[in-house]
Amino acid sequence: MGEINHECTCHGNPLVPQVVKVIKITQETPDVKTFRMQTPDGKKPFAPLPGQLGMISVVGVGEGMFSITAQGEDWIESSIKKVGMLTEAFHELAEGQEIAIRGPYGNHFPVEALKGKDLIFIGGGIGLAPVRSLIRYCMEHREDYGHIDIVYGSRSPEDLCFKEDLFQNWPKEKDTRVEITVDRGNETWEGNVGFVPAYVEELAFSPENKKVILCGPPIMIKFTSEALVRMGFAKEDVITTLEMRMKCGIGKCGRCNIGSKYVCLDGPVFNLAELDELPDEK
Amino acid sequence: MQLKKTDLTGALKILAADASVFVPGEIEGIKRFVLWDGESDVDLGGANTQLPPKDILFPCTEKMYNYKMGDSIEIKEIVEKPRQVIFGIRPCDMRSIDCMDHVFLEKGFVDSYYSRKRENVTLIAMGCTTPERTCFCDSMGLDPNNAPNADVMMNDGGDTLVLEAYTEKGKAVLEALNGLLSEGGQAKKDTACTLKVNMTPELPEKLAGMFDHPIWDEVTRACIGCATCTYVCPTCYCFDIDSDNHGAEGTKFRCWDSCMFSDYTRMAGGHDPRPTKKERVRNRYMHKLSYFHERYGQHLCVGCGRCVEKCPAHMDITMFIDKAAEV
Amino acid sequence: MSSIIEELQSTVKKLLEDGTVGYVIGWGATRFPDRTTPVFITRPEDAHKLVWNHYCVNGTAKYALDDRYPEKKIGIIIRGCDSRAVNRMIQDNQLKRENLYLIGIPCDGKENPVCEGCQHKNPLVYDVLIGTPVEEKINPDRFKEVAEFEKLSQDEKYEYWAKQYDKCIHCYACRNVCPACNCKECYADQYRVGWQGKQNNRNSNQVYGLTRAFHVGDRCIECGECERVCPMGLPIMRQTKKMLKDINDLFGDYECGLNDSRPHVLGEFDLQDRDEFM
Amino acid sequence: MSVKRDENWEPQILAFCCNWCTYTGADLAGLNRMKYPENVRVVRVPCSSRVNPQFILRAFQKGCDGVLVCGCHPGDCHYATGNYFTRRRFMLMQRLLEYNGIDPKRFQARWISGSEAAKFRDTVTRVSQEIKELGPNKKFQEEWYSEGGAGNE
Amino acid sequence: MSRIGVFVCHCGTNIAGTVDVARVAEAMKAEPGVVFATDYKYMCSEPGQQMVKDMIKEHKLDRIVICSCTPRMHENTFRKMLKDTDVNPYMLEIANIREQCSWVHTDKEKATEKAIALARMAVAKVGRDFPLFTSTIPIHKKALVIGGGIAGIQAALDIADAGYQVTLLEREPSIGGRMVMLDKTFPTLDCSACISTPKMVEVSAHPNIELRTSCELEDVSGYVGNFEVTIRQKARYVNHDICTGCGLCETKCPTKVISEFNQGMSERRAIYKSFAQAVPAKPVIDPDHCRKLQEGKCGVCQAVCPLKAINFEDKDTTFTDTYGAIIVSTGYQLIQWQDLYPEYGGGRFKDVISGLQFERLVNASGPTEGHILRPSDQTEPKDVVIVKCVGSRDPKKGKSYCSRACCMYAAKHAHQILEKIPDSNVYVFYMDVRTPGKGYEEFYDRTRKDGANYIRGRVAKIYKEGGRLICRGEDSLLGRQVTVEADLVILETAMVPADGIGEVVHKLGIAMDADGWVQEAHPKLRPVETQTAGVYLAGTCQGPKDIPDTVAQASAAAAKVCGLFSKSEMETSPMTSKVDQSKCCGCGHCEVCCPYKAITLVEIDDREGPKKIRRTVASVNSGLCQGCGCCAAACRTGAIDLLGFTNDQILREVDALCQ
Repeated sequence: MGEINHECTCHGNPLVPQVVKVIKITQETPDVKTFRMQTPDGKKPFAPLPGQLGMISVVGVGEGMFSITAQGEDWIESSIKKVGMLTEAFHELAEGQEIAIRGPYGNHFPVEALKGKDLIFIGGGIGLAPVRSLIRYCMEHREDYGHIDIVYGSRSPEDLCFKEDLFQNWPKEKDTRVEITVDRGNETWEGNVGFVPAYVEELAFSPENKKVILCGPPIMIKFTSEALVRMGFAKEDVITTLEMRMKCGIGKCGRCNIGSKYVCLDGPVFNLAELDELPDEK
Repeated sequence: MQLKKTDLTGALKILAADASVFVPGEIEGIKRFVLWDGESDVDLGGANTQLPPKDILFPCTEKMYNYKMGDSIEIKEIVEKPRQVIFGIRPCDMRSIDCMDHVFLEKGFVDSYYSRKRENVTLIAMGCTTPERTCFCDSMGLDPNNAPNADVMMNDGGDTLVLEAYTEKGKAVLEALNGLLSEGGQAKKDTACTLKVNMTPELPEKLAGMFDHPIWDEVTRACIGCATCTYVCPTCYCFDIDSDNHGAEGTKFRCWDSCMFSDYTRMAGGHDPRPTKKERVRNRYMHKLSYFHERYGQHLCVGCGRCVEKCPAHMDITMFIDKAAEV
Repeated sequence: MSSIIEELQSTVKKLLEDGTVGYVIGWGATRFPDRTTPVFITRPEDAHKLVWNHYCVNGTAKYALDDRYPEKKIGIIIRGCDSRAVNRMIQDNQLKRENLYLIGIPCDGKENPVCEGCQHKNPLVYDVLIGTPVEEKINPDRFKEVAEFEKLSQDEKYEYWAKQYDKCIHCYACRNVCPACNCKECYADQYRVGWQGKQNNRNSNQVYGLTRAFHVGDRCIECGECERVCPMGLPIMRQTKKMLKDINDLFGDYECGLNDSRPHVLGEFDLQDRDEFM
Repeated sequence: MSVKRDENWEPQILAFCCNWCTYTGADLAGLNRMKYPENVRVVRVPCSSRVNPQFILRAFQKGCDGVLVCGCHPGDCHYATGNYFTRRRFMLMQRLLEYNGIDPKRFQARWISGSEAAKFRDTVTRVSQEIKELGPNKKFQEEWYSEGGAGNE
Repeated sequence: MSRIGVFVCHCGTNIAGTVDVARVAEAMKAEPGVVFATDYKYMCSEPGQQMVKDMIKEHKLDRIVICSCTPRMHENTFRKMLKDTDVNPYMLEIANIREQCSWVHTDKEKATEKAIALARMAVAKVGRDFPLFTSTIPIHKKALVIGGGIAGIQAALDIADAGYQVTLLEREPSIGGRMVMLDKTFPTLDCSACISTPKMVEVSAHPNIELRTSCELEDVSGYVGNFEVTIRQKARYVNHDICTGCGLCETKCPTKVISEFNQGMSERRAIYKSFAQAVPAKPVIDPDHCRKLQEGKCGVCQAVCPLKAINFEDKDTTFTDTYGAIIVSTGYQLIQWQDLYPEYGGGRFKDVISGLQFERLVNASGPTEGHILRPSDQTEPKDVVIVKCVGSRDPKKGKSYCSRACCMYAAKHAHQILEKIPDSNVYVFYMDVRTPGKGYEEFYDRTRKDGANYIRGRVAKIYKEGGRLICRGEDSLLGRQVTVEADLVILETAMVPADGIGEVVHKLGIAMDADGWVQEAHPKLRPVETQTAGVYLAGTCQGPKDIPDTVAQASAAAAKVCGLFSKSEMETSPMTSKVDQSKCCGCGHCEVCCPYKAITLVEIDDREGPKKIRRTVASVNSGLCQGCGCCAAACRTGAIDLLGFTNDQILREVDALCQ
């Protein structure tokens, strides 16, 4: 995938984080919040490429690897779903509080190789977070890429992340289509109801000159990639990101290996063909 | 150059003047590298140390940084650059340092904690004269008589130790010891392991294709899931990062971890890519014999035999190698 | 001895042939004649791989916990201590007797110092017995070592243990091999709850050692596996034996893993217990 | 931690008190304006049987010089039988600690009822005195504490 | 990180006089998670509470620490206060800096330091609080009374009169218990049957009472307000729906059986009513003695029954019902003295009888129609020895306790003998005479004046000589041996819990004391409650007592039940134990130490890798759990934890203390 960018932004020691301030917290869904971070002196902590990761810590509680979902001139953002003790601590943060971050880690989406292609982004649940960084990148470099389809699904309308992007920002972009589905609707939901893999097949994309960026829960990735292969997509053209337990983030601590690859260093972005090469231990 | 064995204490005193010197010794019945206290015996012969010297460069618990919580967070990196000498380290353990160097100093990031210690350590290696029945380093491609990455290579020359400097650091050591050294010296360098293992050059690649082979069902079952093999292994380098809070202050530290532990790869949501000991033992053997080779071009097993000796279930990686070579 | 091996092998072969068991846990040979390793015999034709000699030291029973929900019965070759381990795990609701086929084999003591004080050389429970029972003897010195140690001063005791725990490498072999350590997730692995940090130092090793002693002490079957497997040679049994000694002193004769269903001593009480806290 | 070594050294004593008897007794001591040393700090628990022996270890680990577990008298437990379990657990724990070098005076258990304010005062006063005589506890203490805190340059 | 607010109370000068409250508040500001800290004169006052509410809004606080008086004083006040805010009432901790700090210390510096430490502990604990919610459980307004003696009858009537449904359970064919066997009651000498049988009839006629005789408790599950009770109806072989109780069958039955009601001193038939006034007044067949049921022959009763009510095919049946409360009134029985006292003949002498046998003997409806005739030869005894404390106050052979009623009924027996046999001599061997009760001492005095000879001492031996019973004992007042020749000896034997109480106790999950009596929740303050909420005690199942005490306790228990039933639902404390089933290994160590039977082992569906499995784990019935936490300390793995006092919280308190 993309070139590995091992520029260390943390005063020489890649394992020591820098302090950042939470400047904005957005409640995306009942259990997902987006945290906008900035250094205490108002700068961007580092400039990640789409798909790269940051090891973010609530100091004193613990640290976790999260995808950087967006960045601006002087900030970066990460979206965190409440699943355990650490993420609960994140959700208790208030704007203005300080946390720490180190990174960026991992490879990134192959922004160069995608140039000139039509792109299909498929996300499920919080899985839209890593893809969002690439969507934003493509929107910023809109001329470099062809038609964009964004297919996104969640359990229910309330669980849709990044509602502003989904319903306002992205649909307005040139040559962009946003397709949303939910597993279960509610009284006010007028959109599609159904699981993502089925919806993707329903949308009947032709594989020609297309690249798919797929991210979501493992089960959704499994069935969607099978659907895509049935639809004629080459495995090389379906790109996804992996999740493993990570501690160091720099390919040393040994935890996130799949075969000889370290997900934190050689991943998290792989295409399906590359994944097929790896031992089945994901 | 040669050093009379009777001058050994004198030599160590010179080395200890500005560095912590670790020598093979015994604490509470366990032979291991101990901080030389200025007089105690140095046990260069006999069996190798029961514990490898890896904790000198990669401590089993290593503080990384201190922090203060509160309205504004303070983070203070802990920087230690201790001058250390490891004296009498054998070729197998020297090779393990080579492996560690690959891991911590290559492929993108440099691990600052390791590199600071590594830069400031002097490695005075000792050719092995007394392999144990569980030693098989020569089957793993090592020469028990020589450690190419040593700063100084020592070999037994009867009443003397025959020294040869391999690096600038090593030359400096010999210079410092100059007064005790004399020219010449002939060492016997014909040590060979009695345990011969069928470690064929093709095995790493062969194993890569054996991921789903039924052999794993058989060789992994006796494992009790403890970390003995990984903690006595000179090359196992996995670690965990955790914090220790005391009120509004705390320390982030890293400590050895083991891929044999059942919670090693378990994720917050409960998913575990290596849920049973079959996957875990397979990963360890594969890492030692195949994955590492694929990534860094050498085996992660140095044939020291410690895991064979210490495994509570008497599992034996050499039996596995032989078995795998046959299938 | 050789006839016992033949009997053992033929019994196992038959059990596998007639489908009574799915596999049998026993001992097999290694590279070294003075060392055996647990083996899992699944095919009748592999029954000859079983060995029975002075070096069959490993406990076999705990492996049954790797397979708590077997489709067929698990065959386990058990000595006296293994049978107590089976009882222990059944009493702790970890195993079901109906899932086990126990091949008992009287044991004359193995290459393990703990065997010298063994009071139950013959399996206490089995489905089939290989060979003939050996003579049991009461060990009058069951707590002798503990009693001797108790005589030391508090500082001497502390020093002794501190030196021992300085050696501990946190490998958890003692826990993983112990039939009384059968929690789903050990407290020591729950770093997030904060019982214990993951750092390896004297203090956390001491705390682990004491906690383990307290967790298993009242259920210890005295198989000595913890001490055998310790790569650093810690006298781990000396802690649990202390617990057992006090239990015997305070609450009457007590031995675990026997064929009774008495709850463990901390799971019951007696109104007449001695009261030192008045 | 240099404080610990000087003559005005005050021990750190932790008392786990059951809500229904000893905690009430301690409150009564207050109501009666009885005086006892400041170095005793109470952790309220519903029943003495709530006290996990590991809490005791933790207290020593973190630098406590003495630990007290107090509950209702046998037979008076608010929860009928809790303190019978307490009794067994801590008789064994106390011995195990002694076996590992901790003076039994440093870990004690006592039954103190809701009306025994004086007994509460006397007990904590005596324990405090005994521990003062024993001096600071270094055994089982974690490194951080004995080193003297974080951030040492 | 959490957002904690710390409020330090001056309590006028109660706290502020000794503790530098401003310094405590200031120190708390440095604690992790604390975003606001202040001190105030009276936190519990209206303006104090209002300030907390304001600060919660202003600083978006999610957890509150109040440093004030003991939590036993105002924990509920502040919890209530939080109900109107966004903060969960259980996200509150109170640092006790008054009773356990300012009031017990004088040195202001040290007291302040301690207050800071206590506050820090509370901050550490509150940081690990999480929202808890009280739940309400519906109350099923129907009570079950187990045991149809006078206690059960009284309790059932009281509850039924209050308008609630009651099921009265009795294992014998008739209710009435022991009281209906007595002749007269002390000290008024009312006819016992005359005052108890109307109540029995009232029970059977009461629209709110469902009377269930020949029934036993089979199983109990659930908790206060919602006990699921299974009851076993033993086969009676007589269809009580049809039977009118005409009694023809009884007269025709050829099989004679020793009468339990008359204490073995007369006979009944195999189909029988226990006694004349039995309720229900319908017979049952004793299957152990019925020839038809035993040998397949006979069947006379079936033949003679005009209504065809006899059914030899009758089987035990069970039925289940839901009850909101349970009263245990299983009563007592007399100790089996025969095995314990061989020196009294061990039962070999017919004329050594128990007090209860005497009651039947002296009763007009008894075997002798009220004539005191000795059982061996049906002659009137002239010399009668009454031995008290047989089995009571005798820890070596019997029970260590006093059976409480014997002194009085011994006096009553002496009185009755002297009254009915004018020229008789009565000797009462006693240890002490205890007469605490209204009119009791007077009654005892009267008996002595009647001529009863009271001898202080135990009888050491009773033996037979020439048709008479020789009682050898000691007169401890005179310090000499005494020998009394008697025609009849009455042993006033100890009360012991009724047979089968152990099973009932076990099924209900309540406790027994060392003597087997049911354990009350508190001997002084909660004498009719058990430690299981919703289970109450009445009468002698809790310990020996006389009739007035029994009836009083029965009414007290009934009042408790009515109090409970006056609400349609009740709040339960959320501070109960909780099992993390993902960690639980199902070893059951928690189960054995739970005093409330609130923990059961259940099987759950789980996965082990790809395999679907059934796994055993512990499960807490939060309706039964009272929150003692014994289980949490017994759990090695920490899978079971006590909400409000979690392992995590206590560890953090300990950590905070030591900073």
